[in-house]
Amino acid sequence: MLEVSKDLEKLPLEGIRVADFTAVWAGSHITQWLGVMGAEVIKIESNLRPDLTRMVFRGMSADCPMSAVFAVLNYGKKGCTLNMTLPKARELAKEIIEVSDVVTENFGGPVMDRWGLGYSDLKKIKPDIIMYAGSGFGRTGPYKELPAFAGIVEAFSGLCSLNAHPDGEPLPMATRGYSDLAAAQHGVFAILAALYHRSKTGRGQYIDLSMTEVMAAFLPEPIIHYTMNGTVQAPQGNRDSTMAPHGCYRCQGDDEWVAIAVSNDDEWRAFCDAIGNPEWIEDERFHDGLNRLKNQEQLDSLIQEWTKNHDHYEVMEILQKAGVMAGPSFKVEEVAQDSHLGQRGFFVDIDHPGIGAVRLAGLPWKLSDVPLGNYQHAPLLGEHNDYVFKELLKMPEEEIARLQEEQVIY
Amino acid sequence: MQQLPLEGIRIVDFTAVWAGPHVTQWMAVMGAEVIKIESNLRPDMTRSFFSNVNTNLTMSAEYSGLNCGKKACTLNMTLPKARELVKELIKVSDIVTENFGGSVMDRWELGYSDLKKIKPDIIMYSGSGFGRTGPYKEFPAYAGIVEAFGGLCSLNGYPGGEPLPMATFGYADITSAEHGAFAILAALHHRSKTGEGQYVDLSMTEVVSCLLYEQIMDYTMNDRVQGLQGNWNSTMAPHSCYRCQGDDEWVAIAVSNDEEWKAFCYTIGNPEWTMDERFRDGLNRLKNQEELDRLIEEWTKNHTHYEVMEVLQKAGVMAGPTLKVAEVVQDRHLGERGFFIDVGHPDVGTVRFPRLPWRLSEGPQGNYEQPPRLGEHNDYVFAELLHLSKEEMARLQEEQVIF
Amino acid sequence: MSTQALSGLKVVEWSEFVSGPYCGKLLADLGAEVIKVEKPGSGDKSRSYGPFPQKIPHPEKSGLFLYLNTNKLGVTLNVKSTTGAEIFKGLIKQADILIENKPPREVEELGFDYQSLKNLNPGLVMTSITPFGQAGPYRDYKSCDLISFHMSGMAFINPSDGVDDIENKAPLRGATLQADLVAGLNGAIATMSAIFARQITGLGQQVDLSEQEALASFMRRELGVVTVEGIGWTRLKGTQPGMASDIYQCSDGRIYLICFHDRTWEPWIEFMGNPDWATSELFADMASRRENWDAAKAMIEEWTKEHSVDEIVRTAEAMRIPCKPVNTAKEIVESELLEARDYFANVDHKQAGKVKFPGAPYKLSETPWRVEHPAPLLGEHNEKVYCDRLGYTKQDLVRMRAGEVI
Amino acid sequence: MTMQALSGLKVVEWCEFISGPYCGKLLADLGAEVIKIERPGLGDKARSHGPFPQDIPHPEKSGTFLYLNTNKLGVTLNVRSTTGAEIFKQLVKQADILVENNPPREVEELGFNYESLKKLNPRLVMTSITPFGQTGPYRDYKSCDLISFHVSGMAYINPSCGVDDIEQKPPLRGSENQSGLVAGLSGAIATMSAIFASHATGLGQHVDISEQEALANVMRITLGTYALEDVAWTRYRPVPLSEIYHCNDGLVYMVLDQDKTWLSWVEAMGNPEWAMSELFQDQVSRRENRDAGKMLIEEWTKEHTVDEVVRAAEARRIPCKAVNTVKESFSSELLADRGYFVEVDHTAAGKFQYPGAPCKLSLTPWRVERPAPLLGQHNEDVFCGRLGYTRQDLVTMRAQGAI
Repeated sequence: MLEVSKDLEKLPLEGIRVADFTAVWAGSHITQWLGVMGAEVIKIESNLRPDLTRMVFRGMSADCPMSAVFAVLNYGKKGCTLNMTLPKARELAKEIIEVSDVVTENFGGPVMDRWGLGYSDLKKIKPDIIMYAGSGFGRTGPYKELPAFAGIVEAFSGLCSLNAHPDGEPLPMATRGYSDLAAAQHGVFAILAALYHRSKTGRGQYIDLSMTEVMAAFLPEPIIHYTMNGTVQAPQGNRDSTMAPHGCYRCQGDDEWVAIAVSNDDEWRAFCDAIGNPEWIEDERFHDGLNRLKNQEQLDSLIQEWTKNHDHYEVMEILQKAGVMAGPSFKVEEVAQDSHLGQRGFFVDIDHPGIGAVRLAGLPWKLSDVPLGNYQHAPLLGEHNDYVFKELLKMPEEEIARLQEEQVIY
Repeated sequence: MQQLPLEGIRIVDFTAVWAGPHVTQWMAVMGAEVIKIESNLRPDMTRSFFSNVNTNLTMSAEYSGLNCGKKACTLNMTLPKARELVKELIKVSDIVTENFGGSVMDRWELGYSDLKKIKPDIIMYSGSGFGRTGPYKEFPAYAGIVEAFGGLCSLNGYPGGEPLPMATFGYADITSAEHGAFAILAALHHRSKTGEGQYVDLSMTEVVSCLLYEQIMDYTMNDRVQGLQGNWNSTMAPHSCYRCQGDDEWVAIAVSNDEEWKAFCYTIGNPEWTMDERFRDGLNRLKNQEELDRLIEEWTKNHTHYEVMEVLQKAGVMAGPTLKVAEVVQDRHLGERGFFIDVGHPDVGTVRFPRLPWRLSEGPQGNYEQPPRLGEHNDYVFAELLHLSKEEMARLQEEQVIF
Repeated sequence: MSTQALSGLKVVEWSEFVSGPYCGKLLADLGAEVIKVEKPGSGDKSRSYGPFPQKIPHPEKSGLFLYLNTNKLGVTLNVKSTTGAEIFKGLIKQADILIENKPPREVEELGFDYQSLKNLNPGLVMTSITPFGQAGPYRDYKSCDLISFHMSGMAFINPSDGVDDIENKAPLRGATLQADLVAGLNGAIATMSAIFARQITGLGQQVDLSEQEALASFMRRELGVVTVEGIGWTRLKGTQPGMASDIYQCSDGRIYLICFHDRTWEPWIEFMGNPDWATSELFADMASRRENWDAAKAMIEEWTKEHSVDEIVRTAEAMRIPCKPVNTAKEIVESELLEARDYFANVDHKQAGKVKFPGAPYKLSETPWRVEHPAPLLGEHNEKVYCDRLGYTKQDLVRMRAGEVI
Repeated sequence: MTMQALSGLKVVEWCEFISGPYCGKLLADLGAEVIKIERPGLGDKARSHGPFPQDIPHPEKSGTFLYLNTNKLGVTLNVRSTTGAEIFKQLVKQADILVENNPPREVEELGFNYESLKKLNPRLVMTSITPFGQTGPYRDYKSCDLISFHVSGMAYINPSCGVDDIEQKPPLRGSENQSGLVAGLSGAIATMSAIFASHATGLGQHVDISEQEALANVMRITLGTYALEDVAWTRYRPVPLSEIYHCNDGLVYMVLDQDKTWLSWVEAMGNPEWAMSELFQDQVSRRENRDAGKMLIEEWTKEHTVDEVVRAAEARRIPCKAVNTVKESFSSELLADRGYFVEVDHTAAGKFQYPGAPCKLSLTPWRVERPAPLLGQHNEDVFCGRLGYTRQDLVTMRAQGAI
């Protein structure tokens, strides 16, 4: 278990401040990356409009200060509350932006423009500002006003049509928010590129990210199949057009599964020997890749005859030792407990007010010479109002109190 | 399968010296009946070439090496009657071969157009130094001439040195002869399918150009004329010939990549060379190959050339002794493969000649009958083939037609 | 040519197939100079991997390769040969970033591990993208898209809904190549963060990225719920917390519709003409709707089956109810949206001809994404890089080719 | 397209670099259908071997490959993969001839030795061209042009003359690539002979060609001399006055080995006294006093231009030509007049002049039907068109590295 580093001194984005208007998944995940990398992220919410995900949970009583979803998407950030419906609040927001480097938003429409916080407005008050706008269909084009949820984008972009059992019906993707996270990460990369450009030229810019386009970028093969040959790829599920066996097989135990893929004849021979069926090597039906593909139904059922007598970890060990690709289809809790991920320190322990120590997924990479990153617990609503208004905007106590009364800071 | 591939094919063979007889040598060994046309006025000059053995017009080494398995008859082609007889002979033959220094056959009215009339499906082969058409068609040519003219000599020599004549007289002769033999076989194949004969015109100069395709392509592609490489190679080093223990003993060694280089260094007990900046990789070895060659010779000169081959080949490095002529004949590998065959010889009993360079998995390995003496098969040709009576043959001999 | 966001960054990409190359592509498309190192002969594995025009395999016509390698320089190099290793080091000395996705053991055996390379170039950022990362018990295990997807846990909870006899169905790998693409994307982010760290410290470092983790981190919500709330999570119906959203059959296709929340539920049942069932207690509030969502779905689908995708989507969107048709690649390519956004790139390639493929998913106002040049032919830039950059002669090239070094 | 001499012959060429491909080229250029099998990726080693236009290596622009593979169909196939082996066998089943030049042990390990293949196709003629043949102690040794040239014995007697301190110089590998070319040529002839044998028997057989023997065969005269006269040539043997002479603007090669040519040359030089001395009265004495003779002749030639010497000699029908580089021979009026060089237009490499036919067949001319294939250019024609695989199969096989 890795200790969370409180030492931000050498984090890559130290000194970068982000005024964060994003909420829910796609947005929050962006600023989470920036936060973990050392940027100071100021998440702007209000009691009128808290981040939805603060309420999205189940099993935990409504008075719990923190939902798991919010906790895992917002650590490493600071939180303040501004009632943006009020002109004064927007003034303050502008002041925050003036001392910031990046502004992020992912509203369902051109809300920022309505607030007078569009890129053209912000450029006036902070010429080198980098503004990021994430949306389902982009900030231009026919659907710019449409709200979007991950599932919608996944359906529209073609992902669902490929998330299906062979020749089966389109299915919603595993985790609600797959496209949210994919989009978020492309957004992070774009912001880093813009920051790098600014570090050389001093110029800021506007970043318009469309989730739909992110998903299209993630479907190069099917899309080029169509643009090249006009053919629409059928969903393959666990199958592959050039490899067989290539599937997920039931194992010993309750709903336990293992995935196995054989990419060439050498691996096939190793596989047959490893599972004690050397005679399959000579078997006409399976003796080369083409035949294995033709007879994969049969092949899969035969292989399952073997796997179902073994535990899925066992299968991985046996086959990997023989140089054959195999791995368990992990359940979520198995992922949380997997020794490999554990030893690599994929999970971080975060001490959470009101919950105590929770073990959350970190960010999926290790830097050799930099502390793990900023994993401060996700902010409570308005937790850092003092820091923001007193330290950052240098406002006197009285004024802050007044603004709280006026429900500007609210 | 006891039959030889070309059994039943008869060749009337006017060729002499090297380039020609080597063509029909291949055909004869493969089973064709080759009838060599000579005469006491014009014997195949190789019968008397630099021969220490005899000048009695029977057989020299030159001649023996190129005329196994052939038949020989004598006709004085200067006489019209002789040409008549030859035409008769051609009528019952499949192929006519010649390699005169000029258009002799035409003068004898035995050109392709004439022969077609008497034997429509005849296959006629003409071998010459510069081709039977073009400005030099009347020039005599020797291998050396063609090798010089074709550019071969300009590539045979030591780096920085001068063009040199090729090893063995007749390199261009024999490579041309083999191209000719192949062309004749192709023509035969065509005839066997279509019944059509044809004329084959081979130019030794053009054969040499085929053999120099790399330098020619380099010239046509890059306008570059390659210089002398000697034992070196533009992409490999070490790649040369090194002096060995003993008197004038040599071994050739070639290293084509870094793995072989490592194997080489370890095998000869100089592992440190693999670390040596000068030889670390192929490019550096090429840059420093003179020095490299010197160092390698320091090692080779303490070993026999066969030793060096065995040691290096065991390590997967290319190496082979520079065999002397005598060593070639005694080489155990060629011996075990049966490259040599003992041929009967009327003067010297049996002698050891090289076979043609291939083995067929089935059947006899070819016709290696002893080379014929001048006119040895006159009876067979004139009596059996042309059904001349004893009297007539006697008369023709008096008239020196058969002579 | 105006400068781009990442102009000036020198990248060496020693990577095959998808993960590393996608990382390199993200950098190259925004202006970094990426020199792609391919093995002589067959080159990048993706060259042997379709789609191909007319399904005729050709190393220069692989759609996947063409897409993943735009804007890169291509050289061939056998890094296992002594000369090749020399050249590789020469390239590393001049680079800011090395992207590699080779088996860790292989990299160490070649002596190209970070500890060795940083001696050559202390400023080097070395991004290693492998199935299971540089450490841990699975480090040397083999994997591919299928395995990584399943070992990330994504497959086990896939699909989230929509199959009746799901118990009898195997966990599902989603659309192909997701594991590789996600890994490449995360690699690009991590690489940039290391570049920023270098601006502070002046030193490079190794980025150790695991494909398994990259995908697993997409499940942060599920993982959070499991670790925080201790709730097991499966793909089995009904156990899904959070918002219900589903695919519905229409008269002429399918839609994806979210009408669970009060804000969308009311307008939706109004759109359906306030059928009696919808007004019943069973669906009065979110809590009860969640209890009876199967019933609700069935009823809704009865209605949607009577209507066309078009009319439903148009009206629903007018009511700001999240709803879109379930598209295939064909429809997305043809869609007015991406047309209007000018999203797809049409790239003319010497051998493959005009190919249409996805552009950048983000638009940067100051430094727009663009295709400077199509994917390189195998070894196309050998001369440019080896002669102009490293000072070898053409004759050296000929020799190195003969030695199958390049 | 008119019929060619070898039209209808189906050949599978599983070869790399020079020896096998030249054999295949000889067959293809005369109309045989040659399907060339290359390993996926790098393809034929010759593709990595220059010359390249502007010295920029490119697998489709190697002069060596372009020349050696005209008229062939090209497919890629990894015969080590199960699918690849399957396809290879299907191709062999449909073929008359298989030409291969792979290490014998490898061929056996793959199960593609003749004994196995003949079960698939009893009519198959399998021609194996390897450095040392299919049998004998050196069978598995590695070799290349340099090694083969030296172990054949050719190098030891090369050059035949022209170097003063020859004892100090190593034996000399001649112009490059000769070993492979001569071996390929012998292979083509032997292959055709096996085809004729199969006409009679209906059965194929295994043709075993050894590069070492193919070259040694070129020395058959030398070997004959040794066998018959016990004279073993060396590179510093005395030879008659047939050699290279310096002129004031270049070199000529002149043959003065016979009394006739000698006398007329003496006359050409204006009958100098020295030439009259008994030192040069006959062939034997001229050979003994070669060095003196050469020196004296050169005193004269050095006063004249190459042109003058050649004209003077040829006027007297003395064989004599300038020593050319490929540039001069390429540009010579002779080859132009014979229309020897052919321009070939290749999609990737563009237009270049290639060496043309080694010989002209009047009825079924040699010709370039198509340039050398691009790597895998005919995969679809052959695998789909001929063997009935689908395009999707091609995609799969490519992904699995089988093609």
